[in-house]
Amino acid sequence: EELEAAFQARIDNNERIEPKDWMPDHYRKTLIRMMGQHAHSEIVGQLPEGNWITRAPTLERKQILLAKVQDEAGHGLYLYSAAETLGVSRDDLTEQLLSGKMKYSSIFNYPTLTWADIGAVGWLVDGAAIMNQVPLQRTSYGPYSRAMIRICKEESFHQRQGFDIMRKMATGTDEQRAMAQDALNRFWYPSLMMFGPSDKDSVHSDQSMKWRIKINTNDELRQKFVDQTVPQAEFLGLSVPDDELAWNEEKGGYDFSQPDWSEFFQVIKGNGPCNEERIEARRKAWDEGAWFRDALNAHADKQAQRRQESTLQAAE
Amino acid sequence: EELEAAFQARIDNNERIEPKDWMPDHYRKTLIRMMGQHAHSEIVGQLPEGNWITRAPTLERKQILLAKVQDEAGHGLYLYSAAETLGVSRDDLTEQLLSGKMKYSSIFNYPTLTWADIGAVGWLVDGAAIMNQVPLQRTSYGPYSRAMIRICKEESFHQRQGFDIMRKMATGTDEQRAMAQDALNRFWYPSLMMFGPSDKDSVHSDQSMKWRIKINTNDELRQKFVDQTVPQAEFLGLSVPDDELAWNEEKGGYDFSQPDWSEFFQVIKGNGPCNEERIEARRKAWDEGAWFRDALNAHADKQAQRRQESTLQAAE
Amino acid sequence: KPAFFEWLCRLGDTTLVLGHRISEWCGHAPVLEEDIALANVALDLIGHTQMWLGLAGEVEGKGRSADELAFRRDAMDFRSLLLAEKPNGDIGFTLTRQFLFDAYHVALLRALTDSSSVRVSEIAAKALKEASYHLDRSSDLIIRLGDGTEESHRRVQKALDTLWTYANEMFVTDSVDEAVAEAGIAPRPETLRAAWDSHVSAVLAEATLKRPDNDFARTGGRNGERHSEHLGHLLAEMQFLQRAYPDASW
Amino acid sequence: KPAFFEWLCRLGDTTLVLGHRISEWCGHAPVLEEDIALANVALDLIGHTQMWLGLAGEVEGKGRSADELAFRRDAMDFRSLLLAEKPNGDIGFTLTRQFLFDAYHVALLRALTDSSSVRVSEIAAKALKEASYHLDRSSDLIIRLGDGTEESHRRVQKALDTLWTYANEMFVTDSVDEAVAEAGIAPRPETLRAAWDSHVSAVLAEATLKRPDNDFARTGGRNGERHSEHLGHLLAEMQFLQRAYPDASW
Repeated sequence: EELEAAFQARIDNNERIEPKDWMPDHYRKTLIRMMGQHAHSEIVGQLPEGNWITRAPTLERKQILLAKVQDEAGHGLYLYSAAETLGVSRDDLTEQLLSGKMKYSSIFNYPTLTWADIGAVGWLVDGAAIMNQVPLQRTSYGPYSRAMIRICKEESFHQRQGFDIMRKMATGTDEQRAMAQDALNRFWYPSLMMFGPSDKDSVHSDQSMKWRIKINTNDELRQKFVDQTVPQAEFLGLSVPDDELAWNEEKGGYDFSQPDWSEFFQVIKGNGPCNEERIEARRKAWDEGAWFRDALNAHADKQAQRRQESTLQAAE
Repeated sequence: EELEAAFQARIDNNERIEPKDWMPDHYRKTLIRMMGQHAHSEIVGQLPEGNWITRAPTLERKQILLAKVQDEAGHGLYLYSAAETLGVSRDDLTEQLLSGKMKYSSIFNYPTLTWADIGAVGWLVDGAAIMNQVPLQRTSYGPYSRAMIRICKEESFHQRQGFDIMRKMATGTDEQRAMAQDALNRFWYPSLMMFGPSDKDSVHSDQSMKWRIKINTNDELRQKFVDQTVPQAEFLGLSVPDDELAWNEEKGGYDFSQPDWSEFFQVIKGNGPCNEERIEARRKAWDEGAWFRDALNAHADKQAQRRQESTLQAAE
Repeated sequence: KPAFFEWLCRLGDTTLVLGHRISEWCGHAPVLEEDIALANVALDLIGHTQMWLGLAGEVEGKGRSADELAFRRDAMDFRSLLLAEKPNGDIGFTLTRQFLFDAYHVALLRALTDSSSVRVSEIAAKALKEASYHLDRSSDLIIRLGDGTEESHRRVQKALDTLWTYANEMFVTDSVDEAVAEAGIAPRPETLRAAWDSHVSAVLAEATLKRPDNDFARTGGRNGERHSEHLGHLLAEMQFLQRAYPDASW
Repeated sequence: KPAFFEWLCRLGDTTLVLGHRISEWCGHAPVLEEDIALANVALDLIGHTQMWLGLAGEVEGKGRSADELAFRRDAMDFRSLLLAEKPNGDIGFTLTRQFLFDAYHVALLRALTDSSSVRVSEIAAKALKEASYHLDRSSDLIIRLGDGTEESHRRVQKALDTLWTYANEMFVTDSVDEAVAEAGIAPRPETLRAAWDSHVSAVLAEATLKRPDNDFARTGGRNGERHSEHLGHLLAEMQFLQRAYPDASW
C-alpha cells in the first residue's frame, strides 16, 4: 500500500517509471496488454498495405510504400522490445496474438481494395493512430514513452504521404476520384472506431488515466480527429459520408454521427471482413518459419560451443 | 519360341492383340513404356496450356481452352486404363513419373509465354502429336489402338482451334503478329524434336516396327509434318525460322534444318526450361492430394462394410 | 432497369469469379477424375457467365458485350459473392465452397425458371441442368470426405466453419433484390434459405459434419460495397490481355 | 546504342523483377528482423531500377521514362535473369537466390565503377554500397542456415541445386555484351565468374554446403529469348494499374 502510494506520487509528479522500478502488478499487466496490442497492430498492419506493394502504380510509390511497411515492422520491433522490459518475451506475445488471446487494432481487419485505400490508410488510419499516440509520448512508463516518441515522428511522415496519394487521386481522372471517394466512404467510420467505444462504455479507463497510461478520453480524441480531418476532406473535394456532420459553433467542433458500434463489436468478435485472413497470414508466416528460427538458434549454439572450446584449448 | 512365332504371325496378319492373349514379355514392357509415357504426356501437357486459362482473353477462348485441357486429362484417363490391361496400375505409373523413372514428351518442358503460344501449341504440338498418333490407330495392341482412335478425333479438333488462334493473332495488331511470329520461332524446333532423333540414332525402333507398335520411322513423320506445316505458316504470313528451308521438287517435300539435338538431350536430361517445375507441380498435386485419395478409399471401405453388415442382418 | 442490370451482374460476376477459381485447379488436382470434373464445372460456370453478362449488356443498353463486362470493369464494379472470391485452399476447401454454392445455385435457378423475364427463365433452365449435376457431385464428395478419414473430416469441418459466414451473404435481401422481386424477375434471396438449409443439413448429417451456428453474414461482395482483397489480384490476372492490348481482337 | 539500351534493360529489369519478388515477403517473413531486412533489399533494388531504367530511357531517346519501361512493356520485351523470375519458395530458397545474385551483383557493380560511361559508373558506385551490404547479409545467413540444423541444411542445399543452372545464366556472354564491352561500358559477364566463384565457394564451404557441379546454363531471360512462365504472372500483377488506367497519373 505504501509502495503503491509512493508509486502514484511519482506518477503524479510526472516522473517516468523505469523497468527496474517497483510497480503494481496490475500496472505491469495493463501495460503489457497495451504495448503488446500496439506491437501486434504494427505487425498485422503490414498486411493491408503490403497487399498493394506488388501493384503500386509507379516505382516511386512502390518505394514509398515499401519504406512505410518497413517502418511499421520497425515500430513493432521497438514496441516488443519495450514490452520485454516488463518481463514478457516477443515469442510469448506472438503466441498470444496467434491464439487470439491478444488483440490488434480492428482497423486492420478491413481490406484495401483500390490504390486509393493506400492513401486513405495513410491519411485516416495513421491520422487516427497519431491522434492516439501523441499523448502517449508523455505516458508514465519510460520505455513506452521513448518508443512512442520515435514512432510518432515517422507516423506523421506516413500520414503526409497518405494524404499526398489522396490528393493525387482526388484531382485525377474520374475513375481516380471515384476511388478516392469510395476509399473515404469505407474508411471513415472504421477510423472513428479506432478511438474505442464512447467513454461511457469504455472499460479500464479510469485507472489507466490515473496511472497516466492513457492521457485523453476516447471521445476527446475522436472529436479532435474529426475536427482535424473534415477540413482536409473539404480541401480534397471529397465528402465525408455523414449526413449529420455540421459545424457546432458553440462547442467549437463538428457534430458527427457515431460509427455503427454493433459492427465494431462484430469485428472484435472475429466477424470483420479480414479477421481470419490476417491471423492466418501471420500464423502461416510463424509456423512455416519455425525451421528457420530453429536453424538460427542451432547455429548460434554451435558458435558459442566452438568459442568455448577454442577458449579452453587456448587455456590448456 | 513357337508362341512367339504364332504371335508374330497374328501381327503380320493384321490381327489385334487383346489383353488376355499371350504376348512376349518384351512386347508387354515396351507397350507399358510407350503407353505410360503417352499418358504422362497428356497429364503433364495440361500444365503449359493450363498456365493461360486464367488469362484467356475472352470468355469463349477460356471455354475452348478449358475444354481442351479437360480433353487432355480425359486422354490420360483412357491411356492409363489401356495400360492397366497390361497389368500395371495407374498409381504405379504415376509413381514412376514422379520418381523420374518414366518420361513424358519433352515438348511440355517448354514454357507458354504469350497467348500466341496457346495457338502454337495447338497448331504445332498437337499437329505433330497427331502425325505420330494417326498411325497408332492401327497399332497391334487392341486397347491402345482403340484409345488412339478416340484421341485422334479430339486432337484434330484441338489442332484446328490452335490454328484459329494463330490466324487471329497473325492477322491482328502489330503486337499480336509479333507474338505469333515469336511463338512460331520458339515452338518450331521443339515440335520437330517431337518425332524423336533421326532414324539412324533411334533405339528400339526395329523390333517395335516389327510388332507394329510403331508404324512409321521418325524421319518419315517429321518430313510429313514439315510438308504439312510450311504451307500453313505461309498462309498465316509467318516465317518458319529456318534459312535452309526450301522445296525439293525431286523428293516432293521440303528440305529443312534439323533441330539442335544437343538441346534435345539436355532437355531429356532434365535441363529443359521447365523440367523441374512440371514435375514439381505434379508431385505437389499428388502429395497434397494423398489425404483426399485416402479419404475416398476409407469411405468406400466403410460403405462396403456397411453393406455387408446390412446384408448379414437381413439374412438373420 | 438499373436494378435488373445490377442483379444480372451479381449472377454473372459470381459465376465468372467462381469459374476462374475452379479453373486454377487445372492440372493440379489430387486425382485425374477431379481434374476432369473441376474443368467441367469451370467450363459450365464460364458458360453461364456468357449468358448472364450477355443479357446484362443488353439490359444496360450501352452496347457492352459480356467480354467487355468481364474484362474491362475493375473490382469496384464487380458484384460477385465474397464466397466465390475466396482462394481455393486445399481440395476439401474448394469442394466445400462449391457445395455451399451449388445448393444455393440450384435453389436460385429452379426459382428463376418461373421468372417473369422469358430470357431469364430460358437461361435458368439451361443452367439448372448443369448446376444440378454440380450439386449431386459436390454433395456426394462432401459425404465421402466428411465420413472418410479423421483428417478429411477435420479439414472439411474447418472449411465449413470458415466459409459459413460468407455463405450467409447469399441470403441477404437488399433494395436491388426487392426491385427485381417486385418485377417478378427473381425471388428474394431470403426465400431460398429454407430449401438450401434442408439440402445442406441433410448432406452434412450424412457426412457426420456439424452445421455451424454462426448466423452472421459477411457482406459486401454481392452489393459491391466491400469486396475481399482477393478480387483485385484475381482480376489483375484475368484481365491482363484485355487491359494490355485494348485494341486487339482475339 | 541499341546494345547499350538493351544492356541497361538487362540490369534494370532484373533488379525490378527481383525487387518485386522480395517485396512479396512483406509481412510474411518468419521473423520480424527478416521482414525489415527483406523490405530494405526490395527498396534498394527498386531504387536501382529507377536509375538503370531511367538511364535506359535516356539512351533510347524516345522519351520513355523508367515507369513506362517498367509498367508498359510485356514479358517479351523484358530482359530479366531467369533467376530473378523464380518464385520465392521458402525463406531458404529466397535467401539462396539472393545470395547467388548478390555475389554476382557486387562483382558486376564493382567492375562498373570503372565504366567508360560516367553515368554508369556513378550509378554503380551508389548501388555498390547497398549491394555489398546485401551480400554480407545473405552470405551470413547462408552460413547460418547451411551450418544450422539438418533440416535447414537440407533445404538450402536443395535450393542451391535447383538454382545453380539458373545462376549460370549470369555469366553467359552474347553479342550485346560484346558490343557493350567493346565500348568499355561493362565487363564481359564471363569475366565476373572467377570473383563470384571464389566468394560463393568460400561461403558454401563455411556453410558446409556442397557446390553443385552442373555447368549447364539455363538461358533465355537475360537475352529475352525464352523467359519463364512466372514472368507473365508477375507482370500481370505489377502492371495492373498502369494498364487499367493508362491516362491516370499517380
